[in-house]
Amino acid sequence: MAVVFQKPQALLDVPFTYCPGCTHGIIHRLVAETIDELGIEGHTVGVAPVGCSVMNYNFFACDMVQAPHGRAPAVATGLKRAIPENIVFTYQGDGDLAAIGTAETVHAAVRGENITVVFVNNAIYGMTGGQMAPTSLPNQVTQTTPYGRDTSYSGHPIRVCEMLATLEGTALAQRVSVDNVKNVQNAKKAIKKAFTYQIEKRGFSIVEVLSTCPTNWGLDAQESLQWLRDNMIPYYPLGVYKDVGGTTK
Amino acid sequence: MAVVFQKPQALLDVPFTYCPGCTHGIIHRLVAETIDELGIEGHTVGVAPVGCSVMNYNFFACDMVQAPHGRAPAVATGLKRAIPENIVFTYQGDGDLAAIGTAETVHAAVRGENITVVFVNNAIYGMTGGQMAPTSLPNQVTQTTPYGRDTSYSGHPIRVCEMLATLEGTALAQRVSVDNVKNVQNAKKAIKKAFTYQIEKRGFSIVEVLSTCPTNWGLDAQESLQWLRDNMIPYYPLGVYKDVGGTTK
Amino acid sequence: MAKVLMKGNEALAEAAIMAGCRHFFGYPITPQTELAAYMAKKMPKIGGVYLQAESEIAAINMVLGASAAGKRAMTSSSSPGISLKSEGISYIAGSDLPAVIVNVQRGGPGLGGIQPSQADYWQATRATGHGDFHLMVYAPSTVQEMTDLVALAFDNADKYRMPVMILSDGMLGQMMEPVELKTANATDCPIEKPWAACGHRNSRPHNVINSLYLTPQALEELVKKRYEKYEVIKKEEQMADEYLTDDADIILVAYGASSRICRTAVNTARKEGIKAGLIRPITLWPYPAKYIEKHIAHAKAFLCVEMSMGQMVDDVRLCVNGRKPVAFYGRTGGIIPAPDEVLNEIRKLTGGVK
Amino acid sequence: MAKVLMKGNEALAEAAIMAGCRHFFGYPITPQTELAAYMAKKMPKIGGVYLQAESEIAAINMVLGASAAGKRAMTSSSSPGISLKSEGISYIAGSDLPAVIVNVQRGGPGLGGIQPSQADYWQATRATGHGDFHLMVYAPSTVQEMTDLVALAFDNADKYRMPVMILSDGMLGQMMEPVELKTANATDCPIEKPWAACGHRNSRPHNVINSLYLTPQALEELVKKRYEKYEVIKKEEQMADEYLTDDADIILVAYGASSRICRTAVNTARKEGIKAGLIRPITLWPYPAKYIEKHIAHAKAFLCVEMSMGQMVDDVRLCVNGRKPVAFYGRTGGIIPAPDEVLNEIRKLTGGVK
Amino acid sequence: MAKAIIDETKCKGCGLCVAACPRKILVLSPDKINSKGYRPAQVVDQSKCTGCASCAIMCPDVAITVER
Amino acid sequence: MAKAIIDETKCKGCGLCVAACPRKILVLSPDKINSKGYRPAQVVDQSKCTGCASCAIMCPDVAITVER
Amino acid sequence: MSTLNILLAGFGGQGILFLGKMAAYAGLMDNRQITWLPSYGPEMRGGTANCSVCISDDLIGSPLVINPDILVAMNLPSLEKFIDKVVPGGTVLVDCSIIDKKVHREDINVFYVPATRLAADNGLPGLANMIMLGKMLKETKFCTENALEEALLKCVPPRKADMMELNRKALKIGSEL
Amino acid sequence: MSTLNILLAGFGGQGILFLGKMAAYAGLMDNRQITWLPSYGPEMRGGTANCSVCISDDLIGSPLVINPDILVAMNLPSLEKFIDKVVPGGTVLVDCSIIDKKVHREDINVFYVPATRLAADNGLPGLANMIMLGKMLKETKFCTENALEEALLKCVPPRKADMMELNRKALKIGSEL
Ligand SMILES: Cc1ncc(C[n+]2csc(CCOP(=O)(O)OP(=O)(O)O)c2C)c(N)n1
Ligand SMILES: Cc1ncc(C[n+]2csc(CCOP(=O)(O)OP(=O)(O)O)c2C)c(N)n1
Ligand code: SF4
Ligand code: SF4
Ligand code: SF4
Ligand code: SF4
Ligand code: SF4
Ligand code: SF4
Ligand SMILES: [Mg+2]
Ligand SMILES: [Mg+2]
Repeated sequence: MAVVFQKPQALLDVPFTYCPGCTHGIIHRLVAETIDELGIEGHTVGVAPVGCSVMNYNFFACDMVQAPHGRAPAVATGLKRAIPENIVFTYQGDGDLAAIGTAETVHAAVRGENITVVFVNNAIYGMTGGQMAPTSLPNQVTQTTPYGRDTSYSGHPIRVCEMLATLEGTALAQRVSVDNVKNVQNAKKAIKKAFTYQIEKRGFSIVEVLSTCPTNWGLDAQESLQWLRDNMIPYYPLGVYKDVGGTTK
Repeated sequence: MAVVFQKPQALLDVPFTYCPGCTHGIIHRLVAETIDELGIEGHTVGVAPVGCSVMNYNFFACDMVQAPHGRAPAVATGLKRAIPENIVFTYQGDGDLAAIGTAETVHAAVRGENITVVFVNNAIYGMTGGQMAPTSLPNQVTQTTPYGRDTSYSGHPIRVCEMLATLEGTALAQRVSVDNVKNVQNAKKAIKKAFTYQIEKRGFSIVEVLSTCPTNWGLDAQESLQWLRDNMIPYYPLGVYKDVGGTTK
Repeated sequence: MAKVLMKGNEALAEAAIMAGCRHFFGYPITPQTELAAYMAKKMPKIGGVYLQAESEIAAINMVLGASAAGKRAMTSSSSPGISLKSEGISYIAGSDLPAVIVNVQRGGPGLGGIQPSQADYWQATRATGHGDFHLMVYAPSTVQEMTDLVALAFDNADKYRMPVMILSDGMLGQMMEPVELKTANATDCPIEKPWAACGHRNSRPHNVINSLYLTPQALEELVKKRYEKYEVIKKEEQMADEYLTDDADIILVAYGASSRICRTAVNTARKEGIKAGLIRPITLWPYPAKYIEKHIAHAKAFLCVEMSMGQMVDDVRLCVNGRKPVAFYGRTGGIIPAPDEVLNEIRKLTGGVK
Repeated sequence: MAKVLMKGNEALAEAAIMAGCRHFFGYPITPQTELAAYMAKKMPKIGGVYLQAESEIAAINMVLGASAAGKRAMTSSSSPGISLKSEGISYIAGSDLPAVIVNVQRGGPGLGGIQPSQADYWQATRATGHGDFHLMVYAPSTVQEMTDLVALAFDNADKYRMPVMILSDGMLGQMMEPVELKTANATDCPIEKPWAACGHRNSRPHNVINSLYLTPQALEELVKKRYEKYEVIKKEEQMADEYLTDDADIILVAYGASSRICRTAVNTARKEGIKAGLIRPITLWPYPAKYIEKHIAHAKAFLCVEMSMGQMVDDVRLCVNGRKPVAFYGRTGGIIPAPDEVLNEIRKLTGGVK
Repeated sequence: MAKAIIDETKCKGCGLCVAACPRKILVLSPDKINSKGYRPAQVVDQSKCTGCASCAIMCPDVAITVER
Repeated sequence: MAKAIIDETKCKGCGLCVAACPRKILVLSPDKINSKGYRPAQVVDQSKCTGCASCAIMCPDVAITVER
Repeated sequence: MSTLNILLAGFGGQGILFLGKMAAYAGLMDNRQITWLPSYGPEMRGGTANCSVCISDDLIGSPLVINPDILVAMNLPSLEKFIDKVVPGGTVLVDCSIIDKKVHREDINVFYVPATRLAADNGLPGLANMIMLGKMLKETKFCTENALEEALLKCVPPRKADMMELNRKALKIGSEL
Repeated sequence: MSTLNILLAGFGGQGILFLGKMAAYAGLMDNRQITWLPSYGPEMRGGTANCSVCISDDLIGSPLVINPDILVAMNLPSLEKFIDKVVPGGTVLVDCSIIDKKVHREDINVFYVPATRLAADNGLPGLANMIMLGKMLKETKFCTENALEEALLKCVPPRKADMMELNRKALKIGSEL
């Protein structure tokens, strides 16, 4: 009998600190599998955000740098410009990337910075206990939108891939989900493509992964996947928004 | 004989401090004419940026607030939320709005903040003596791109209207120019529309005005207009990128 | 009003609303989140503005805008977020705008930790941004004070046209204590603000809110005028609480969370026959120098206790100016010192006996 | 090498390159623009990185990244830009990363002015961000020192693994003086950095650069270790220049631009028969206390002169600790004091005669 | 024959594997509580396992190894 | 008859009005230098002015008033 | 000092913070000084929750209880973490339906309360905490009975009047053990 | 103190900063201490430019010249702004082809140099500044002649060798006035 599925090498043998059923864990694994398959662990440097995944520097086996909230793309830029032959990725939540880090994200894309961004959109600030994120859905109840997000007051959720697709420096902007086996496999492909584009020096690549936050959504793990399907995917359509190497949605 | 053209009331009788031929002055006048025509000076509050137009608080007759570099949209948000019946506009350069102020700009649009942004794109940091702006053109020589902007190194210029047009909260995103009489008149119409949309509470409106910087471009006033036509307009096509009230390019 | 149990963060929020604050701009950060959440719940019901900004920088600049419009405006954050606000705070000071800024301190530097700390004292009292300016800084030590001082903060911000900080910490923000909420202010703009950029309504010259002065002479003149105001504040606004200081040989100096621990330690020391006392600064700027001055003659030594590596101790030393020894005891990183540790320091200073 | 005339900003840039700096991340601001422009011109020619960031915040975080990768990295700005960098600087300190940060100070607060100032002293020495930490701070007073100190800054940043600031000002940045550029460092990474996050190349465990420690005990331990290092630095790295202090009755204390003015004033005072001298701190942190200590016995008074409303004077007072009077004279807003003004203060302190 | 091996010390009892298994052979332990306080997932009928790895693909805690 | 009136104290001699005038009746003063050190624009033949205001529309310093 | 230091610890979801709030309010109703301090931040995500309550006749210094007079432990990690910190002579209440270990200290009073099972058996799901509180009242008399009833009125919102009865029932079960 | 304080002022574009740089380099070539400080920032956009040069045998304190020993004024606003600051006994050089006002102070030496016109007349456009410098050398002997020549070698890049001759010519015109 052969092992057909096991923990990737690029994940250290350290248990995740995420809540039960939180899909951050799946996404971590996909990144690690990609690193394994591309054989790049030794020259990969990851950048951890501020958010629930802040301590992913304890999980990934490659070298890691923890960045200030929202500034991961700038830190990654420093790392990449310093040693261009390294593979540099950031792993960021929606608060980190799409709120406080908006300028850093947009300008990494503007510069066509040759880095890979794994963007985990769970429509909420997970780590701080469930406040509205710029990606929180219309009418979504959060700690800071106790009566539901009122779009006429707090605005409509931001669609990051669509926005970044307008920039020339963006090589890949794709949105995926991890709500079922097939989508997880697609997500993996997208992440791998993003890393490959970096190896090929094509510029800035971002994969937006729709993810769950059972704890702050107040749902169990399975219900959370359903909520993601029912609410997030309609607002955030999956697909390729920009791909310098292929077809774009 | 009747006066068919004169200084608008909403401009104080204070000489501009701009360089000879700098089109900041034209744009000031257009904003002031709009204020006059809409009769809103008494309840308009303008926000001055950091940039060559920083001292426009000395020029506009309405109440004015000088904002930190890039933060004019946030300051305007505070002003508008405080007194929603006031008309609030920002006047910002390309360094101010599209570099350091990227997050504030994007999120004012995301929120559909009911303010008007007059965005003066002169493809350079004027005030600080001519450094590369995010909008500087490919191969443009500036103080910090002495060998010309190398897009493979510093990225491609950012097209702000195109980017903001992807956001639901944007009511109007239009690019105009002031390089000739007709374009100045079009610019005026766009600015007036942007203010009108605010009065009609339609959300975030931005008018990007292509402008000159004779001093830092190293050209005279007339040559600068030509340079704008020859270089900027091809990269930054004039037009309406989003208009909730009408046709979009 | 009967006392209710409230978390410090929530009590502060409610008190701010009662003080007429109708404009709150925030960005989530532990351990101040309940403050924003409370505002998010309450403001819509009373026609106030709660807006979650895209960042701390945006939040402080929204405060700048709302304050420029003449409204009582507030923001809150914790240590890293305050660093990000520092440019904006310097602008608010340089534009002579009132504003209330809450720092629910946590351990630093960098991302640090989220447990209570007092390591932002220097930042609060000397350099919340660049240039010559000061904030008024209030340091509550109970949930009740979280409410009382916020009202004072708004009043003084308006009175002196300057930013005022409430320097709290994770312990005070998270704990519940009984609290009595004082009576409310009727309006969100209790005093006339003829300088406000609220639209001139064609009835006065335009108002300008600004901090740019390209002529050094003009800038200096303005800064000096501001420092004259600061002198008035130094004279009028010093606040401190004294506990058993009258006959004290050894005087502890501590504010906020650490002052509570010191009070317990002082009590125990007294039981051991050591004449210990406590000065608890309530204003950190202006520093309550006159309270310290009173006791320099009779005190044998001062002991400054902080949840930091030693910051306020500079101010104690500057007051005492070599006339008596000044010792320091601190914990950092989010650790609240235990009364026994402080007691030990007291014993050390007194040779173990009275 | 022959002396050449160079602007302070440009000389500093060239010296940084000679010190092995190949990674510069900046954002334009007056009066430091020439520094970035020089880098923009030179770096591409020598295979170095000049990158104009989208903001000061991005720039400091790019520095964090490049430094994390093991490279000598630098950024420069002026006062408001330094405020924006303060969160990042606190992270760099909290992550034990080397970095060199240049502040070409201008008048504040807020947008302030663009003329020279020394009003960011407190920010530089006590609170460039939140939490318990320090930068090393060097204060050049000539264009030559702009170059010499930047080399030292890089060396000490690497040696102590901490951020180092060059606290300059608009006058030093803009002026030209003859300068001799010292010999160059061969490499951009002169010392081994086994901690760097440069890719483990499958030959060592992964490196982590981080400032988060959720357990307060762990955070405290780390901070305390850092403060032990600071104690070493305080012992080893104090630098100051003395001028006619040996027999001085009145000792001026001034750094950077204002020290030059003081030197002239001291000369004039000596001609009038007043025994004046000057201590010019070169390190502002660690503060050169031992240089002051030496003279407390014989000096009759100290006079601290700053281009601010009085910031370094706190440190002078803390050193002197009441043993002698300490006076202050300052100009702010971008004004460089004239030697005569300082002379007047000297005269006042000495009663006008020797 | 295939095998899904669940590392009970890592499992957080979220049930995503249970839902994902096309053969419906996984359950959360009705009685056991692991050291973290969770009811770990268990294979009730190993023989039915196809080794499709659906369970493992959905497991957020990388607690499952699959052999085939 | 129309009239373009140039406020010489405000004019910075940029020449944009000169280029904009369809009747080509504007020039920069060949001799005069105003207090700011600029050669102000002048109308050389007022009678030809149509009052089209092109000059004023292009003037960045709002130095021109047009009557018609 | 007559300060009573109480430490309540368990998993998230067991109502630990509410238990603390009840104890605190009870102290307040007795007109005493009280403080309540939760553990906070991501550590809660690890699954543990704990909370310090101080009740005193004097102003309370640190609200953080390091050496409790009373420890209520509702899961094993909590018991193991805090048992050695209990002051000699202190009281420990262990939910023995969840924790099957015994306490080996001799200098403290330990009560094993099968609160979770009792709650389940009595149709009071989620009210193990109140059973513990009832027992705590009985064994420590940390407040008056009346105060506890008043605390209940403060802590349970009026619109959840049905909960009130269930809570009372749970408290009673605990106080009669 | 043997410090010579020079202030050079005019419109932007008149080569004021270059003039200062030449003076400074000349001082350096004489092995003296020198400083050069320009006015900077947006004020330059207003059209004025000025620059302080100090030449001394001792370390130089403030490089900012407030009371010049030598003032070179190349436009009216500059002359008006600085004329009262010149030290008694100081020297003022006025470009009288641009400034048609006379100086009314009696305690200083004023030289009216039609530099701009001379430059135009001699086919040396833009070199009025060097004519002023030549005159300054003649009247103040602020440096040796040799130093000025060496300064020229430092300030004019080799690839602009043709400029060198023109500069020399302008200096000569000035120094012979
Ligand atoms: C400057 C700064 N602001 C705020 C915070 C507090 N903070 C920590 S995580 C976080 C947001 C996390 O949300 P997101 O990025 O969506 O990640 P998630 O936890 O949802 O994965 C915030 C605001 C901080 N640490 N630093
Ligand atoms: C925080 C901060 N960073 C930098 C500056 C310096 N600065 C002043 S204006 C400016 C850029 C101006 O360029 P732009 O916005 O394009 O306006 P323009 O002058 O071209 O009209 C900069 C970087 C500053 N004042 N504050
Ligand atoms: S709080 Fe939400 S995002 Fe964070 S670990 Fe828990 S479930 Fe995941
Ligand atoms: S520097 Fe450029 S943008 Fe600024 S006023 Fe002059 S021409 Fe206009
Ligand atoms: S490998 Fe497939 S069949 Fe086997 S347990 Fe997992 S999901 Fe079920
Ligand atoms: S998916 Fe993983 S963590 Fe969740 S129950 Fe199954 S094995 Fe356990
Ligand atoms: S109004 Fe028209 S015709 Fe008359 S001067 Fe102006 S541009 Fe020429
Ligand atoms: S456009 Fe205006 S400023 Fe320019 S030359 Fe004509 S009148 Fe003068
Ligand atoms: Mg999130
Ligand atoms: Mg610009």
